[in-house]
Amino acid sequence: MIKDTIKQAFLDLLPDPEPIIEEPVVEAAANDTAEDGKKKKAVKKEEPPRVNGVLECDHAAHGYDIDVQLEPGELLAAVMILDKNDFFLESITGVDWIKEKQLESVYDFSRYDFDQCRVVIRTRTPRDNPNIPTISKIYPGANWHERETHDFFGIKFEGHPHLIPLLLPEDADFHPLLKDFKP
Amino acid sequence: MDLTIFNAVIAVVIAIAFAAANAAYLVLAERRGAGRIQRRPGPNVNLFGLLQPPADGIKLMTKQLMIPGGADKALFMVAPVLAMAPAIMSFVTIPFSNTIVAHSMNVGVLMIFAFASFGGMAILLAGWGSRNKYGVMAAVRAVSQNISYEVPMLITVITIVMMTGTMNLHEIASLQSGGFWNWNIFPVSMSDGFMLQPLMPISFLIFFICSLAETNRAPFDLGEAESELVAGFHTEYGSMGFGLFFMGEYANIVIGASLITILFLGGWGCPFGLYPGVWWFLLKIYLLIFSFIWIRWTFPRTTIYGLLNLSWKILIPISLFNLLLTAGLLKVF
Amino acid sequence: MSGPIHIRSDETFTLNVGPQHPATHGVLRVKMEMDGEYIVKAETVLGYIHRMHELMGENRTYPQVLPNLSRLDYLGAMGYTHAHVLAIERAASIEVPERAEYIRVLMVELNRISSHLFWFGAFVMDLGGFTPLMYAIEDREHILDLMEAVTGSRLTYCYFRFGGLYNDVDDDFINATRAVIPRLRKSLKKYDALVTGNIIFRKRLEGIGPISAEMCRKYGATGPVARGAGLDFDVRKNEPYSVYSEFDFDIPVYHECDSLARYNVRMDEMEQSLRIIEQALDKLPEGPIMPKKKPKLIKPPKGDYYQAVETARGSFGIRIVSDGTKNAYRFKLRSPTYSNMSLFDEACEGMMIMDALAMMGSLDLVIPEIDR
Amino acid sequence: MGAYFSEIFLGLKSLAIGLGITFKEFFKPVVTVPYPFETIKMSERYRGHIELIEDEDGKPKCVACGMCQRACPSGCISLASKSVAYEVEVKGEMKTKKKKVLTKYDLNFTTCSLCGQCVESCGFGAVTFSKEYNLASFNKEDFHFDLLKRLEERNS
Repeated sequence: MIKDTIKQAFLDLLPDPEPIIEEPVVEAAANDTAEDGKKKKAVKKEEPPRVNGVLECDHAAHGYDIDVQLEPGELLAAVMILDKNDFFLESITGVDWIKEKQLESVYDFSRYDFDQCRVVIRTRTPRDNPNIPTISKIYPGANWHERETHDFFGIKFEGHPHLIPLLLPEDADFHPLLKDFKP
Repeated sequence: MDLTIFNAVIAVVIAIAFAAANAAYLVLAERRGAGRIQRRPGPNVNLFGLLQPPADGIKLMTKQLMIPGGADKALFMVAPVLAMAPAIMSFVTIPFSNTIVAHSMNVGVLMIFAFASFGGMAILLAGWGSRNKYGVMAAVRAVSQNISYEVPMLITVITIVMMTGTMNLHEIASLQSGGFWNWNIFPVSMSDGFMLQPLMPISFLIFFICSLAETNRAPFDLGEAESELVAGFHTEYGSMGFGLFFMGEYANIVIGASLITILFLGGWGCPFGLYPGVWWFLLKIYLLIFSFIWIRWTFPRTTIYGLLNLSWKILIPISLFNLLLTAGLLKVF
Repeated sequence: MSGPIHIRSDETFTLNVGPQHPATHGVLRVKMEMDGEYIVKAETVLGYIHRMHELMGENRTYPQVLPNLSRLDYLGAMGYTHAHVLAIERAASIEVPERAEYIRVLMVELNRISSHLFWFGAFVMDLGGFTPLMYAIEDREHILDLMEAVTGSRLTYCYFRFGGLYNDVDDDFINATRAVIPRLRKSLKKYDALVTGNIIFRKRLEGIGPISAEMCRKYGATGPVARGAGLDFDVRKNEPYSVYSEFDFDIPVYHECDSLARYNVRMDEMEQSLRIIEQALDKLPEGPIMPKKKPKLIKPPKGDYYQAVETARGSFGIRIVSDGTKNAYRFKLRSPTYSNMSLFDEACEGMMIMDALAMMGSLDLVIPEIDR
Repeated sequence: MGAYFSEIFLGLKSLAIGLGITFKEFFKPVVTVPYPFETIKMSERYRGHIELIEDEDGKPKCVACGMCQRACPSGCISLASKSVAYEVEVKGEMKTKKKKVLTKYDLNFTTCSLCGQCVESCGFGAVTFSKEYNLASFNKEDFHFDLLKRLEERNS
């Protein structure tokens, strides 16, 4: 199963042993939310921000199988693992976690295969200076996705060859999907 | 018949009138034909759409003539005239029947081809003069197309000229009178002695394809290729500039159809030798024009290299072979 | 801007294809660096019809976003709405009655055929043949009539609801659909003879516009583009959703990687969609079209949900990041043509403009869907 | 050499097949409708712009609850109401009750996306789709429909 191979590869990649200990707890929580969201929500008050690590998710509940959160510095190594295993890039997007003062960049990877495995890589960067290395050297298709994410969130992809607005007008200096964006 | 100034003026006026009327109503015919092929009626308001061409004409004439900034004004203005005038001049030598011919020339075929090469010139000037990149690309395409299709066309005509021994269109048509078995399209030609030329239908096909290409009709309409080059050489033309190109195109179609009729289909002769006259000629050319329309609305466009390949790799070798065969057969019979 | 144009033989010029150009089917712009008829370098410029659906998705409640999804891709709107309802149903754990699932599949497949028919016509028109477009539109019209009778709309259906459907289908619709199927089969044969066999058409597409499997992977191309490159990938089979696993259908795959392969994939897909429709009509169960208990206000629990579906253009994905309120915290639309189009810049280098535009047609672009 | 000639031959054959198809289509009847002279009937479920439904007295059924206004994704519905006191006989005695009466129901059709959420959200069956589709104007204001006025005009 490709899922196990990938999971192992990620566990090897991430040096911090902590996430492995953390994993079952968070996974259980994720499963519970999927099964019965409302009850769980009443119990849970404030969820702490997620720690970096590998999660195995239920495909039926979330639509993806492996959820990896890592430091921007580890991104390229992680993407290279996926590249070696014949993953294709589905999309890149961002999420603005304004309360935590962080911007998250989300990468979806999937495979042209019946051995279904969708991998989500997340990496967080501070909101006031969002910098993430580009993966467009590995996946040229990331070029547009990164430009789009830069348009909408202002995340700077270091080393991107052509980081100018794609969907927004050429002279746009605003980032509409930031939560503090006022049109 | 002497070509006096008076005669010439009358002939030219009639030719212009004929070309303009043809152009106007062929547009209608084309639109109606295209409509029928596509399961829709086409322009059908007011007398089956018969008022559509005058309305179009008035619209085109009343529009402002725009000259794009930076265009070469002289070339831009002269190109539509150059597209229209030679087409009309060609009518002078075309025999519509035994009697209806403005001026029967001994070098009629040559004259028509001389004028036909102006067509490429007009497109080149239009594309170049309008200072538009699409226009320039279309002009370059159209010129290479015109050159490469004139060659097989002329070789085919030489075959006919060798067989008939004359370049006078009137005589070529007269030689085919009597019945369809005398027509040049059929392998057995009997009017001036027995002559068997088995490749004549292929000659006809080559000539037909070449005249499609020479008149820039689909599937060879690379000069205006609307899905690639917007509108090609007449991208920047509006009002009567565009109108003249349009009329020139349809006049060229009429000339192409007339040439095919005269060279291959017996001119004004009836297929069974009955009542030869201008009506047979018109019937034949309009049937040919219908087939032009039919072809246009059936096929996709070729590519520029596909077009050149077709000419240089298929049409020219075959027509050359045909020429050699004819020469050989002429020696034998 | 005066004086004659000087073009040196080693000089390239910039050709601006679009934003208003007959070949781009919308407001797409490609800046092409041309060497005569050959493209040296191309750069696609997007955003002329960008409407920020993702922000609208965050500002509106989940049901209010439904009509937006139809506006993404006006030709295959059903599939996009399907992705949205599936994503919400996954997030909020809403059960869908079986009849509703079957009708959804029926509608999506009908829409897929109508989208492919229109693409077929527009593609042949790109190549200069106008008549097939009219035939295709006529056939499509029958499908649109069917769908209008059920959904009340011809393009932007907005027919699916969370948990079910807006309207039930009746016997008239089922009979009419059964009547349309043989008609479409006959038309497909006609197109085959009129277009697919045509020598001019084949000469223009065979071996032209190569997009290799590796290139598809690097750019994330999906749908008929990937299947035309020999990749056996269809979300309906690879990641079955709805009731697709209960149908018997094939995924057409061609290994030639050229424009003709992509054309063939779509033509074969129509046939497969007809098969699915036939089966769906046969199997259509009785029952309600909306679940008995459905939350009045849709508030998916906190979390991150992804749903991929196979639309007419490829794998369309919706990511919903919910914070437990009635609006999405993040609403991401992963549109298939966006990825498919992104490889155009690289693929068209060194091609002639007419071949490049033919290849662009074979990508099946719907610009509002790229720009979102 | 054989391939050369067979390609020419097959090519010509394919062209002839194509011509045959279009020739056959030429004689088939037209399928279009000459639109302004002839129109087709809209299907029963056709979603046009919305229209108020009247009750038996010719008054709008609408109780001005504002559900449609809230459901609308584009915010194109605006309605106003006023409270009207009316007397009703309850157990033999007259009582004064208050109810909301619709005074204004505007539809801004320029932003309407014809999604039908308003009709669906209405709990009183007071809104429906009109079958009107011949909507064209040079004037933007023509698309600010006063549905209450339209209802009155329909009744008169």
